[in-house]
Amino acid sequence: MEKGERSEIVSIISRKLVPYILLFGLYLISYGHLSPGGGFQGGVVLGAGIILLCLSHGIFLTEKKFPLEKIAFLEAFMITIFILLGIVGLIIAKSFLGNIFPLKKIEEVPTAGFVFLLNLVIGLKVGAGIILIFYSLCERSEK
Amino acid sequence: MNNIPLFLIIIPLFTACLILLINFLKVPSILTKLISLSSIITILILIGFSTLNILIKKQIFIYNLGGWKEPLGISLHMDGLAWFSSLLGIIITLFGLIYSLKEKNYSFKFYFFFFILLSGMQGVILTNDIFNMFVFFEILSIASYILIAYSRENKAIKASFDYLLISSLGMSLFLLGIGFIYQGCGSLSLTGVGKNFNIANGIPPSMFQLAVSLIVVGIGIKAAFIPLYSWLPDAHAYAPTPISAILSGIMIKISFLAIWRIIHILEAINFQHFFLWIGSLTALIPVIWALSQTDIKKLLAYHSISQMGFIIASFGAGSSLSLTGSLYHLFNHAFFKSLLFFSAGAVIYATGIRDLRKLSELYKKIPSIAITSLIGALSISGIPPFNGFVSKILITTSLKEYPLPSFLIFLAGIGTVASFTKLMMIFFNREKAIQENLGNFSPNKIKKIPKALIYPLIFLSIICLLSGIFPSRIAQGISNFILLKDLAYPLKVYSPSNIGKSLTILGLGIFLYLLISTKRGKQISLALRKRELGLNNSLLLVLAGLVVFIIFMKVL
Amino acid sequence: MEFYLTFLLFLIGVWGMITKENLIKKIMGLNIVDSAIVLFFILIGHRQGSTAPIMEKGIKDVVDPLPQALMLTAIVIGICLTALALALVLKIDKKYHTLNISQIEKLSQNE
Amino acid sequence: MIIFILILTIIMAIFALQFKNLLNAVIVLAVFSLLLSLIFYLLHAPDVAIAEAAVGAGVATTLFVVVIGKTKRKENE
Repeated sequence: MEKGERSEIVSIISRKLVPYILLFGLYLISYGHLSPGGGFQGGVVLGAGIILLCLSHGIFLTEKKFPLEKIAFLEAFMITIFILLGIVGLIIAKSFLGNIFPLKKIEEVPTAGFVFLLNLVIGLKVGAGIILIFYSLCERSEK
Repeated sequence: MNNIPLFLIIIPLFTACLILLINFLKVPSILTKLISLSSIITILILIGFSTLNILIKKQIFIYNLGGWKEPLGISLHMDGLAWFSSLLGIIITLFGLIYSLKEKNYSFKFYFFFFILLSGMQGVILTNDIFNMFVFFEILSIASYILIAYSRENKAIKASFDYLLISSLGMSLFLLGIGFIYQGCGSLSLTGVGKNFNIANGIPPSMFQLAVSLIVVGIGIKAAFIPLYSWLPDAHAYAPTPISAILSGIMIKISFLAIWRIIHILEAINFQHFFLWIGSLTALIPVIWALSQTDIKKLLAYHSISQMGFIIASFGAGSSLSLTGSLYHLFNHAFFKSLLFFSAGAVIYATGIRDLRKLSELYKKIPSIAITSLIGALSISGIPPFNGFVSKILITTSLKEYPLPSFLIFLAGIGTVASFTKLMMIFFNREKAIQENLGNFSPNKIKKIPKALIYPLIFLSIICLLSGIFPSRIAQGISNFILLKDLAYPLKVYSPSNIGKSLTILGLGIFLYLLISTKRGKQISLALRKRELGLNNSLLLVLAGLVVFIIFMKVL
Repeated sequence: MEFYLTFLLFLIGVWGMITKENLIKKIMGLNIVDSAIVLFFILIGHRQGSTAPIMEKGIKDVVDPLPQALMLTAIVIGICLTALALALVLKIDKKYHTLNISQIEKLSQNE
Repeated sequence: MIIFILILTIIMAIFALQFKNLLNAVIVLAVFSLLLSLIFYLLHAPDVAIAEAAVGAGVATTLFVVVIGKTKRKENE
C-alpha cells in the first residue's frame, strides 16, 4: 500500500477533504437524535476519513498521527464507559441505559438527555474500531 | 431480583471490556485470570440466588430494557428452562476457564472473546425478543469464529472460515424468517408472536410454514442436525480444548433450546414430530464417520452430533417422559462430553500427538486421565451406573411407539460403543503402535500434567457418577420444576431388562469394534475418511435442507 | 414486484456463495445476501405516500421506523462479518498460497 | 423509479460476481452499494441509506481493496 505511486492531485484533494469528512462525521454523531445519522454512522464516517488519509498519504504518516496503541486504548475505553453509563442509568433511573438528565424541548442538542452522550461514546468507539480493522488488515499490528 | 437476567448478560460483557482495558496498563497476566474467575463465580452466585424464586415459587423474572414494556421494548425473561440452561452454561464455562488457566499461556485476547462468547450465550437464553435473539446469536458466532481460529493452524483457520460462511448463510435465512414474522403480525417479542402469528389468526399458511422453516434451518445450523452439520467436526476438533468443550458441551445445545422455545411458542406440532425422524437419522449417520476417524478430537466432535440426535429425537416424540429424557440427556451430555474433551486435551497436552494410531499404553504413564476418560466413555456409551445409561433408557422407553426411529437409535448406540472402545485402546492396549510405521512416539517424552488440568476432570467425573446414581430424583426435578409437568411414568431405570439391554449393546459394540479393526474394516474406514463434504456442497446442503423442511411443512 | 426482485437479488448472492471458487467472491456473495435482506426489511416497513420517520412539526404519516432500526444493527453485523472473513482470507492465503476453494481443500486433505 | 434502480442493482450484483479481475469486481460492488443506498433513500429510510453508503461503498470497499492488494489479483479458475 505504501509503495505504490501516488498522484499529487489525489494527495492534495484528500488532504483538503479529510477535515470536512471528519466534521461531517461529528455532525452525524451530534445531531443523530434529530436528523438521520447517529453514533454508528458518524463513527463509520470518522473512520473512513482516517482511512482516506491512510490511502492518500501512506500508512506510516497516518500511524504517526494516530498511533495504533492509542486507538486501541480509545476503543476499549469507550466500550467500558458505555457499559458504565448503562449501569449509572440502572442505579439512578431504574433501568439499564435509562436517562438521568432532565428532558427539555425537542430540537435542542445539549438537552437530548442521555442519547447525545451515548451517541458520542458509540461514535468514537466505532470510529476507532474501523481504523483498527484497517490497520490490522494492513498488518501493522504484528511487529 | 428482576435485574438478575440483565446482570447475567452485562457482567460477562463488562468483564471482557475490563480485560481489554487492563491489558493497556501492563499488569501481570495473573490479574486477568483472577478477574475472569471472580466474574464467573459472581454469575454463579447470582444464579444461585434466583434458584428459590424460580424453581419453588415458579416465578418468572422479567426485565424490560430501558423501562419499555413488552410489545414495544425488548424484555428478558428468565423461567425454569432459561434458568436450567443458564446454569448449565455457567458450570461448563467455569470448568473450561479453570482448565484453560494452566493448559497454555493464553493471551488476554482469548479471555476477551471467551467472555463475549459467554455473554452471547446468556443473551440467547434469556432474551424474549426474536430480533434480539438474532443479535446475540451473531455475537456468539463472531466470538466462536475467532476462538476456533485461535491456534492459527492451517486446518483451524480453514474450519473457522467454513463455519463463518455456512453459519452466516444460516443467519441470513433466520433473519429472512424474522422478516416474514414481522410482516405477518407486526410484533417481535416472542409472547406477541405466539399470540398473533398463527394460522388461526389469519396468517396465510404458506407464510407461516416458510417462516418456521427458515427460522428452524437458520438456527439448526448451529444446533447441527442432519443435513446441516458438516461444519461441526472440523470446527470443534481444531479449536483450543476449553473452547471445544464449551462449543460441544453447551453452545449447540443452546441453539437447540432456542429452536425448542420457538417451536413451542409458534405451536408447530407437526414440525415437532418431524424432529423424531431428523433426530434418529442424526444419531446414526455421524457415528459411521466417527468410527473411521483417527483424530481423537474429531472422533469426539462427530459424537457430539450423534448425541444431539438422541436429544432431538426425544424432543420430537413430545410426551412428558420423552421431553424429560431429552433435557436429562442434554444435561448429561454437557458433562460427559466436556469431560471427554478435557481428557483428550490432556492427552494431547501430555504427548503432543492427536492421532489415535500412534498412541498406546498410556494407562501406565497418566493413570488419572485414563480413569476419567474411561468414566466419560462409559457414560456416553450408556453403561450403568453412569448418567448416560439413565437418560438413554428414558429416551428408548419413550420412543417405544416408534419402531423405526428406536431401531436407528439402537444402531447408533452400538456404533458409539465401538468407537469409544477404539478411543480407549490408546490407554489400555498392549501392542506396540509402531507396527503401522506411523512415526516414532517414545513414551519417555510425556509431559507432566499440572494439577489444575486434572481438577475439572475429577469434578466432572463425580457429577457423571452422581447423576447416574440418583436418576429418579433428577428426572422428577426436571419434569416438575422445569417442564412444569408431572412425570406419570413410574421410574425404574435399574431393572434387569434395562441393564440387560445395555449389556447387549456393549457386547454388539465390542464385536463391531473387532470387525472394523480387521484389515478390510480399515480399508473401508480409510475410504470413508477421505469422503468429506467440501464447502460448496455444505452450502448447497443448507439450501437442500431448507427445501426439504418447506416441502415437509406443505405435505403435513 | 419489488419483493420478487429482492428475492432474485438474494438468490444471486446465494448462487455466488455456492458456485464461485474464489474465496473473495464468496464473501462478495455474502455481502449481496446481506444487502438483499436489508432491502427486504425496508420494503416491509415502507408505505406508499408517507415520509421518513424524522421528528418535525406537522408530520403525521411516517413509514414504520422499527425495520429501519433493526437493519442498522444488521448492517453493523454485516461489516463485522466481512472484516473478519477478509482477515481469515489473508491468513488462508499466507498458509495455502491460493484462494481457490477446491485447491485449498485438496491441500488440507493431504496434510 | 425504484424498480428501475433495483434492476440496475441486480445487474451490478451479477457483474460483481462475474468479473474475473477482482479489483473491477470490488468497484462494481461499491457501485452496487451506492445504488442500494439510493433505493433506501427513496424508500424513506435515510438512516439506513447513510449507513449503507458509509459502510458498503466506503469501508467495505477499502477493506476488500487492501486484501486483494495483499493476495493475488486475478481470480484463478
